[in-house]
Amino acid sequence: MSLLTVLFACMFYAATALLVFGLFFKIRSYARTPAPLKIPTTPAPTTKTGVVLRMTREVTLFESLFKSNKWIWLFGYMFHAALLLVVLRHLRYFTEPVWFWVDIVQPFGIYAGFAMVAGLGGLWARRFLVDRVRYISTPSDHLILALLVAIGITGLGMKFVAHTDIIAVKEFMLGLMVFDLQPLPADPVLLVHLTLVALLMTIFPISKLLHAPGIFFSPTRNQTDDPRDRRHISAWAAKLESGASSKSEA
Amino acid sequence: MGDLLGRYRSLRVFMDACVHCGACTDKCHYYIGTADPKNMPVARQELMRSVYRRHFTFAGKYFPSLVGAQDLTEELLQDWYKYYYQCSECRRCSVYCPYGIDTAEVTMAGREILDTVGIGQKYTNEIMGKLHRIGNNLGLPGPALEDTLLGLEEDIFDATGVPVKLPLDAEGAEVMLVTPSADFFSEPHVESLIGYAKVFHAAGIKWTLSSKASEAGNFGMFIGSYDNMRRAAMRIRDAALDLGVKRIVVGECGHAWRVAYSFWNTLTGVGHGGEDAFSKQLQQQLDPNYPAPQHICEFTYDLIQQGKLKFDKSLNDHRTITFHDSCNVARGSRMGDMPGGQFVIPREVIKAVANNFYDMQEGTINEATFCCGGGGGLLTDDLMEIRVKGALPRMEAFNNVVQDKQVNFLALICAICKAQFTKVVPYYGFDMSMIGGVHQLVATAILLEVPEETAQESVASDD
Amino acid sequence: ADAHEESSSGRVPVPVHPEGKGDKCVRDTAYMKRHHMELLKHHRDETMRNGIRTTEYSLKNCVSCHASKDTNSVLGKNGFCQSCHSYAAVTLDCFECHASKPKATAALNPALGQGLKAGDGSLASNM
Amino acid sequence: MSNNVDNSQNDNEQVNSRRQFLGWGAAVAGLAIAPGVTLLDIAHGRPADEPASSKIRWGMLIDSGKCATGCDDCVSACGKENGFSGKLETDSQWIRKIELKDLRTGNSHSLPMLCQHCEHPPCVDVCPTGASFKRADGIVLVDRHICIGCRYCMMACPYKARSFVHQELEDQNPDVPRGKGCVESCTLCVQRVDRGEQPACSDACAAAGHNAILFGDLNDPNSEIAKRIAASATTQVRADLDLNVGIRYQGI
Amino acid sequence: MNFEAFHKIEERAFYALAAALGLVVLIGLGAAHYMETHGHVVTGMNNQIVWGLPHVFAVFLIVAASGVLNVASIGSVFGKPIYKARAPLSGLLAIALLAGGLTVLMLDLGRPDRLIVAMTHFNFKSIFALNVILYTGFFAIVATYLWTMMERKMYGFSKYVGFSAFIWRIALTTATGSIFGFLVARQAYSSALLAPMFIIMSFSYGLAVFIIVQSFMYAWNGMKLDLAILRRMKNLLATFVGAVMYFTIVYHLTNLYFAKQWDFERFILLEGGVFTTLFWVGQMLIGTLIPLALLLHPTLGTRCKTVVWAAGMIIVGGFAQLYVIIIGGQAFPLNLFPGMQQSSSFFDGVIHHYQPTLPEFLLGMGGIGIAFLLTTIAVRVLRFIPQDDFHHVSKEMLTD
Ligand code: HEC
Ligand code: HEC
Ligand code: HEC
Ligand code: HEM
Ligand code: HEM
Ligand code: SF4
Ligand code: SF4
Ligand code: SF4
Ligand code: SF4
Ligand code: SF4
Ligand code: SF4
Repeated sequence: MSLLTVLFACMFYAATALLVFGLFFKIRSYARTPAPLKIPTTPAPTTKTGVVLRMTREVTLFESLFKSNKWIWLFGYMFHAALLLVVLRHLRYFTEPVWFWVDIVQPFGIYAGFAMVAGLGGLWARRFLVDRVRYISTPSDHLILALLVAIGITGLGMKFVAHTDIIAVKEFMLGLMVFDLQPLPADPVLLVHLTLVALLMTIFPISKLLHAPGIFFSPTRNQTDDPRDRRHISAWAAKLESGASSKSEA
Repeated sequence: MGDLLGRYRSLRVFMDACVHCGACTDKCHYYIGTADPKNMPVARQELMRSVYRRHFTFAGKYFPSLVGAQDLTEELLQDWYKYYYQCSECRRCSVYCPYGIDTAEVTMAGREILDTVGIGQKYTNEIMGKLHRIGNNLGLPGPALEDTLLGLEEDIFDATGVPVKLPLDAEGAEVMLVTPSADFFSEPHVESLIGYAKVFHAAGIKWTLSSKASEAGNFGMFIGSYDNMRRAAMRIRDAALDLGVKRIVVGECGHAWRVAYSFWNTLTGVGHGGEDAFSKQLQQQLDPNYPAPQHICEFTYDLIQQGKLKFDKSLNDHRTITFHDSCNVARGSRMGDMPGGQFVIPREVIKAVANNFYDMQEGTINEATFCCGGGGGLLTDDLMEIRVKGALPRMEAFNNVVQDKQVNFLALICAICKAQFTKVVPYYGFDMSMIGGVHQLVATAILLEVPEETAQESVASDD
Repeated sequence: ADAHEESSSGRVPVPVHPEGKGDKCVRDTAYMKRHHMELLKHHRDETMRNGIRTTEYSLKNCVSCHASKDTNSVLGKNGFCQSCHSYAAVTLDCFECHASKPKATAALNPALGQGLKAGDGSLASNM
Repeated sequence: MSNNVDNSQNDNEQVNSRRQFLGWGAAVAGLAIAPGVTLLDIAHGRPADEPASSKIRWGMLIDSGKCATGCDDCVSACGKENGFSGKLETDSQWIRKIELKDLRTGNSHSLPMLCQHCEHPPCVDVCPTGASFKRADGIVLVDRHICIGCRYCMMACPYKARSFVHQELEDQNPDVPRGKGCVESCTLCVQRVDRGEQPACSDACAAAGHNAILFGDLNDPNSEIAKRIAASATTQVRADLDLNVGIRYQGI
Repeated sequence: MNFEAFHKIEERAFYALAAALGLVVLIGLGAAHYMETHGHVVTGMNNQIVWGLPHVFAVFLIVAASGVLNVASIGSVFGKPIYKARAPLSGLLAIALLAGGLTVLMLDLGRPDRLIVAMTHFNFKSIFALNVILYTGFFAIVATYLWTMMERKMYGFSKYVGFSAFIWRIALTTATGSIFGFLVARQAYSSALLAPMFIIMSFSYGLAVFIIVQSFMYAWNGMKLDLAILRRMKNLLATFVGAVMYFTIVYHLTNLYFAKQWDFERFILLEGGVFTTLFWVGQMLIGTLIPLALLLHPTLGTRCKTVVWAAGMIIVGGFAQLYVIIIGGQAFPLNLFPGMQQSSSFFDGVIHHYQPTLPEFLLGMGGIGIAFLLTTIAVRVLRFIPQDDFHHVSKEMLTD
């Protein structure tokens, strides 16, 4: 067992732990924090099904963003859709036998790699070219984009320029999953790719990438518009009433 | 701040979720009007987010410059004060944010924090004081109110020959009307009040105003203080219980309607579907056949639908009308029973009473409406400059229909809009008389049965 | 002959395939693992376009060594090519056209020098 | 027989070292072919690593006068060599036997029709991907690795020489890979020609004693085919199209 | 500009329509999948008739795509305001129809999985490869064109982009026509007339499609099309139909008198069975004469319904015409040995037969489904006027 393998194995265990626990705590805090008032951005659906639909549209189509700005939508959507395909394509490293639908996704995933980098390119370009967006960009915004671009480029590099032994990569990954380390090929591009991925996993729960879980908890999007028909009250607000007389002193 | 984060999920999520995508940047009327980058919604949030980052996130604690985190310095506080009072909490940015991040929520939280550290805004606080002491924002005491109403009854009788009544504190009435106090004496607000009265009269519904709840507006919302908001709303509950009314109708006011529609049930149980004793006490009294509270436009619209009101549309023919969706109605509440009813119902009411109606350009109406520029507690002369600039986008769209369609009347359903526009339109070269309420139009066109003894008097138009 | 199978403790699923004939591949195993497709594609174009008919990197040659003793094919569940390709979910449509079984005639191994003698015209691939 | 191949070697060196590896194998292979070549006196087997040469232009001369009625040996030989039967209506037919009857004289005769290996092949001109191409030695082929199956070449070929594979195939001849979704046509038995043999059809015709198909290098003035073309009147089918075909006919 | 021109489609009807079209598309994809897994044996196509029904659909959609842009061209290039207001819809339809057509074409390939090959390997001599480039360019140009029309600050450029779209489109239809026109081998094709004929066909089909879509949109929104507009459009349509007829006649006459393609002409015009019927009844009667009569009729011709019916018939006639051109052209056997009777196991010397099968038809319908699904969605989604440049917009509006 080479040092490298052990090193990367540790790195992945650590990154996974950070990702999982970080997200867990963040999501728990979102879920536990009460939303005392009804604040859906109207017009909003009046039923739960409606809300699910609205959220689905937001998550799958980026509806609000589309209304807002066609260019950001175009690039943002391109990036996210491609990212999804790429990630699905990557599932082949973690499943044996490979799920049949992951198999079907494979050919599209390759195009998606390019689309992802192109989308990121567009998003990044606007951070330089559009004054308004340049003004609000922080270094971390650039770094996250750089990180994703670098992951994409090293990935594509492995696919098209410097092949790695993906059979061995898969064995390594499967090995990690059952705590049985398998040797990892020592290709520089692969190592960079993996390191950056671990970095991405690490910063996920402490960065703006929290928008992914966050969107599901956004009260302006996930509430039903039915305040007149249903009383909505949070625990801490209900306490104000308990014991209080039905009439105020005013 | 930690306290607020713990109490408001909205704040917690909004602090984390923004990706600086920039979608909201050009959506705020104050940014469009002032071109001050700190008026971009995301920049406004960033004032708070930077502090949040510094204190509550790992990256902010250890790599502040990387994520733009900073300590809450005196200077920053000044900025907070400046920019949290350059947001009218209109939620336009929230419509466009992919995560629905609502800068208004952040603004409220910001103001609440400012309040706790003792940098409150004079205007809002004075008004809240008046409300708590007297019962309305204008500080109009009960007897004065009664006088005003009597005066109005006379005016109506003189003009129409119809004895339309404006009852105050009438116990056992079916409907309690809660309306912004400006309706009692400011122009053109009063005209709408007359409109409500005529509608009640024509429909033959017993109604009343309340001296205790003579104010629909709730400035508690502007500083985002749950307690203040609740205290203000409690007066309505008390009045309703006192007068034993079955229905509560809210007059033309944007943020009042948002509070009433979205929060009253939560805050004080004015509504339906409450399970607890506190809300049941009131809700058993309210008539379940009607939504509680109900907007005056919904109320009038229902009557129109039932054919209970008669109009002569041609009486409004000297007007060419356009309608401004008030931001709080458009994006913070609803009318009717389907999403988007708040856009349809006022327009249907206008179309029922007038012939010439044109909408402003798409993208500036409905949920994309531009704020009047004076909402959110900015309606003070101290902030005149920002109010004028903030009205720019709305005025541009208005100007377009004025040019294209010869529009000469801007119909509103919000006391703040009315007050703001009457002040601001002159800066844009329009006449104050172009501003008015939807129920002012109703008042003009409604046909009342003139009792025989006064039949000889002519029906005059109201402006 | 195969590194990864040795290191496997059995808990990690790995592709299992028959060993090739002879003791060496046309290049060393590690190289083949990563680059066989390049060799094949390059050779494919050379043969197709230019009529270069060296046997070394020809698909026929691969098949002749790598076909399984049981099925006489490189395809199939544990077939040499397919075992890896389905493991890694990489498409392998070559054998829609190319025979997946070595030719039945005479000696199978071109290393023995008879690979060039062919063309008796028999449809011998199915056996 | 040790040859430890270094990863860094380029392909050329590879080929060389490979030959060392094969050692005597390659040499024997060359020898094994030699007799056939001399026997048939057509062409010389080209070394396996040498590309097809543009000095050569392969072609055929088909003597309709010698082509026997009722015989279709060439057709079945082609099917056998290349692995198809032509039973279904949609099956490939790289070569077919056409019976002709002169409408004026009533004379009838027959001839095999196959890809004419045009010098200016319309099929190559129209092919969008460049899958149809003409090899240096004049053989027109479809590179089925990049053929997308659009069938435009079939529309363009004046001789209906091409077939589309309509169905999945099994048990192909290892020497002649073919598969569903691509267009194909007579390859002039390129796999045989490259080995120095002659096409299966002409072989079969000779074997049956008809000798109606003469295969050879049109560019080589000493070849029999060139001599015969020079000596006697030959035709190109649809000469009006000026395609300068590689398959010539006699006695139409 | 008048924003009411961009009309909204009603919510529920939209979802119903989108679902229905989506189903058509899905069925089409299913059919393509079936064709691919089983191979083309399951179609009516064979080694004689190599292009079948899918190509009739695809060529129709592609030709109509180019023609439908005419409306925009007349608006932008020739500056006619009533056409200008329709330019965005026309551009949208152009993109949608082309996408539908290309999808059909692509899914009918023997190896659709090699799409990437088709986009990376070009044989520049091939008119087909040229078409691939022209199609891609068409998408790009029309998309830009739409953008310049929808986004105010770009509006100034729309005339120039419109002009290049116009040029591009002529090139595109010329090239589409040339796909057939350059086939020297076949009697039916090999004619320089085909390129201009395709252009004029595209005008006629495109306008017919446009009129139908437009009238559906109006009906949907409960609006009435202005009679003057209708009259202008139907006159134009009648002109185009007349021109197609003219070209058809000239094409057959040249075949008869100059090219001496007697046998082929006898086949199509007299003895070709289904092709003869399709030519006379489908193309000439339904696709040309009746619509002409309807359109030019002094009273009937001014009714919206009549015009829509006429447009519908022109489309039916168009399909018939393409069927005759594409499949009829292949059905007539190649004549390798003039003056001789030919026979073989490969159907030399006999009329080739073709029996279209369901999957082919479904695939074709799927293409139409794609075209209209895209249109429906886009019409709905793009009702949002771009927000970004409100500032600018309103200023410009003031100066309007
Ligand atoms: C002389 C016989 C021979 C020929 C010819 C041959 N191989 Fe091999 N190949 C072997 C042997 C032996 C091994 C190593 C043992 C094993 O893993 O099966 C091997 C290994 C491989 C491997 C690595 C397998 C693994 O388990 O990692 C690949 C891939 C491969 N060969 C592909 C090819 C290709 C492609 C060709 C044709 C160009 C080819 N081989 C031709 C004998 C041959
Ligand atoms: C549709 C049919 C088809 C498919 C699929 C196909 N080939 Fe081929 N291949 C051919 C034909 C035809 C030849 C030419 C044979 C000849 O000229 O002798 C060929 C030749 C080759 C050759 C050179 C001859 C030899 O035997 O080495 C190689 C290498 C080759 N193909 C590799 C591949 C690979 C790798 C794939 C899969 C990615 C593949 N082919 C898929 C039809 C196909
Ligand atoms: C060691 C496992 C292994 C074996 C055995 C193997 N392959 Fe592969 N093959 C791969 C992997 C992994 C890839 C993909 C490499 C990549 O994309 O980076 C691949 C890719 C290919 C490709 C390119 C496919 C494409 O779509 O790009 C061809 C062709 C190919 N293999 C042919 C073969 C043939 C033929 C055999 C059998 C003789 C074979 N392979 C045996 C692992 C293997
Ligand atoms: C439910 C899942 C997700 C949704 C709905 C979502 C949505 C969005 C939206 C609407 C934007 C703003 C538009 C834009 O700039 O592109 C955005 C930005 C971004 N998203 Fe996501 N996202 C999701 C998951 C992810 C994940 C998993 C990642 C990271 C691996 C990610 C990375 C990013 C990045 C880096 C940006 C900022 C782009 C920039 O800086 O310009 N997103 N996301
Ligand atoms: C532990 C997780 C990961 C592993 C083991 C891994 C491994 C690999 C490997 C081996 C390749 C080369 C594929 C080939 O040669 O065919 C690759 C490609 C790629 N990777 Fe990853 N990767 C991981 C995570 C990610 C993540 C999270 C992203 C995106 C944010 C990503 C983006 C890409 C891209 C864009 C490509 C190129 C396109 C492709 O082949 O799909 N990878 N990755
Ligand atoms: S809520 Fe309104 S005023 Fe405040 S930032 Fe958003 S758009 Fe501007
Ligand atoms: S739109 Fe939302 S996510 Fe984007 S910058 Fe504005 S607040 Fe942040
Ligand atoms: S084998 Fe010879 S004789 Fe027989 S059909 Fe063919 S060409 Fe004619
Ligand atoms: S005969 Fe047909 S297939 Fe053969 S080269 Fe000529 S055009 Fe191409
Ligand atoms: S079918 Fe294949 S060879 Fe023929 S034109 Fe199309 S791509 Fe070229
Ligand atoms: S040369 Fe070969 S492929 Fe061509 S017809 Fe003759 S036997 Fe068939």
